[in-house]
Amino acid sequence: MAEPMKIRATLQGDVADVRVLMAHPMETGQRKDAAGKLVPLHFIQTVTAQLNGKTVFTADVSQAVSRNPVFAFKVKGAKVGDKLSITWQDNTGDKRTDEVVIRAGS
Amino acid sequence: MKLASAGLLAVAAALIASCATPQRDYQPDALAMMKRDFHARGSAGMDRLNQDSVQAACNKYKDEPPQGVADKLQKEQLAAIKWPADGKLLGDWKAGEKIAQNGRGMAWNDKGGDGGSCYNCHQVGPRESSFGTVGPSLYQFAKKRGYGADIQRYAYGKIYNAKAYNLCSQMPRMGHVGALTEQQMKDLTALLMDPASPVNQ
Amino acid sequence: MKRALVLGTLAVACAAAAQTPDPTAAEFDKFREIMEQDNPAELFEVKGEDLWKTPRGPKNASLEKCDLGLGPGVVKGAYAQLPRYFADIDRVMDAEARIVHCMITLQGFTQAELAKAPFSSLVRTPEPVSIVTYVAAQSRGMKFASPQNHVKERAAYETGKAIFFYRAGAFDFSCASCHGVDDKRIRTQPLPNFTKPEQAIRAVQGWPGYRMTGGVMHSLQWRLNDCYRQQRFPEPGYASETLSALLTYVTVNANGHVYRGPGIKR
Amino acid sequence: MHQTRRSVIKAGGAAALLAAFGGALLKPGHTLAAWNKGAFEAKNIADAMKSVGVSNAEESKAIEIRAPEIAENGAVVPIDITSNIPGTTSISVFIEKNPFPYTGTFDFSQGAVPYVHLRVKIGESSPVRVVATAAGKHYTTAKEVKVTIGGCGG
Repeated sequence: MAEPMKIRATLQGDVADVRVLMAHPMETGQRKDAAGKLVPLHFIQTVTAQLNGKTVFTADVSQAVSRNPVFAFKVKGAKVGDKLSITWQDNTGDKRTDEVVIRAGS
Repeated sequence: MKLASAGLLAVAAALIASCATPQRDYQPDALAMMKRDFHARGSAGMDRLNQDSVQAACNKYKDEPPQGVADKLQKEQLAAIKWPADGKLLGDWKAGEKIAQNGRGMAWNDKGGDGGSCYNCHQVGPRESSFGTVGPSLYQFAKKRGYGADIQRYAYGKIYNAKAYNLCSQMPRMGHVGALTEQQMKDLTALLMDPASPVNQ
Repeated sequence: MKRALVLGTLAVACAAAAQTPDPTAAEFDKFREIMEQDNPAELFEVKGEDLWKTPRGPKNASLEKCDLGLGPGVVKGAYAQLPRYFADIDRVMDAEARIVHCMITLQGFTQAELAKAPFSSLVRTPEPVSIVTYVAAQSRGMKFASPQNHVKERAAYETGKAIFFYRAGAFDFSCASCHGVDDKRIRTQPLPNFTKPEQAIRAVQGWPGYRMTGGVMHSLQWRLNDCYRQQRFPEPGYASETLSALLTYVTVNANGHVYRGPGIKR
Repeated sequence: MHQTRRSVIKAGGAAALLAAFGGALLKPGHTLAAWNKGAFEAKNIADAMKSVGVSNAEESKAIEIRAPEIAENGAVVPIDITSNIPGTTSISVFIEKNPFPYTGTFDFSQGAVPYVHLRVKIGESSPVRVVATAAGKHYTTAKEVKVTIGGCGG
């Protein structure tokens, strides 16, 4: 089962700085396991971020994204308390959504 | 009174002396603990925790053995080197470069000897920039020292058993422990000694 | 082959770099810092916290009564004060050894099952690794203060030191062969001198660490195990007293330096 | 990062919640069908760009790529991309020497700034080419990343 993401969303001025860590193997399909068998392709293909229900950022990516992916992006006009949800979906159809509230930056 | 205070002073002096003297040797404790806690794995048996005469001397004297001890043991190590029966010390430097690059051998998952691990610690050929600095640079080894038979013999011998030349050298004894074959050591010697080797350009 | 080509093109730049302060290392450090800001180690920290708090094992207990040295259940600051002496088992333990001890005594796991495959692979992160990552994170920003009060703590330091300098094995190596002198490197990897306080911190800083190679989380238990593999020694027991003694030696040498929390490693 | 811990731990609940109306939430953005298989499977950058619909991209200094000159480990190469071209709506990344150069496209809307940070695998030293799209026009720049330890061996 997909494990939780770790999302940090802090407001700097009126820009929300969003940084996401995802637990995913991002298998390239070229790696062999201990028994010498190829490990099948298994990678996140799409990422969607919504601020208060409106899509602000999307990513379509390949297996070249590193294992346990990290993404960061910025949204202007966000406010403390706004809801940010992030969803990823991989090539096997597995998906995961996590939601946080935007916090005041330090 | 005088006597008593003198006695006290003596006791105090003895106490101070005992504080100042080096603490007891913990090496036996260390070895006993390791022998209890380690286990054999793959090619690495528990016998590898035992010290041979060279290791024992270097451990005992913290890598600085007295001249007499060093001379005696170095002589023994030198005498144990098996020189190639055909008298030829130079193999193929190209094969030598591959052996120098290869850092495998003698660890748990390794079957036996394999590589020489040379680049881990030494600069060797000029084209490899990823080299260690634990040992001296070997670049232009023969160009600087000469291509003569004595230098060839030193190079082969040093690879075979570094401890025959410097008892507590950090360099492994590649031939002595069977990490490299005679042919591999000849190839490495060629890498260092062949005028055509990139090492000597 | 590819690697050789790449290295070929780099040779000129790096040959120059070898003499002067190393710009490659500086470049690595700069981006290492960037990567530390968002370190996948945090995913394991979260997992470890969950494992710490959830009742598990044959005894269906959580680890919240585990005494890491500052009293049962106190996690904050505990990692920076380990290894230390524990009267209940009459020995000095490092963080992971203590966690394993708690998993055995509180939760009913066995040493044998925990020691069977104790290191992370691409398909599995052993539970103690995540837990030690969580525990370590709770000492972020604190100074290392591994105590030397108890007689056994002092003995562990001295024994650890003797283990550190003990030369044996197929290649005549000791820990000190690589980590006992200044300014050396293996290939391009700098080798800190752990016998000196200002460099000893590098033995423990960044561990537990998220390793870019393979993308797995590793603890100091793994690091020391891999040192002994490369040292061509037999294998040290997982969570053994030998490793606690070694960790006592290097951590005490690093005492007073600030721990930055779980890190990211090459 | 610490203040979000609670939200992460509770995420199990959030996931269950989303399972209920997750489909609806996903809809406004991407669906699996939108993922450009042809482009992602292209084996050279020219084919990949064609499949993405990029042509006549104009070289631009207004795109900033921050990436290491020499990557410590090709398995994890951090890249920061900022487009200073007004009206940028998407950024695409191509790693020329990778077996499949097209690495991804990032779309920005509703106030999102044309900036993205990602970490990628780079198999051997390669230019990292970035294409920014603004008002239907394409702009591009590239930065060379040297790799001594490849990132595709696992």
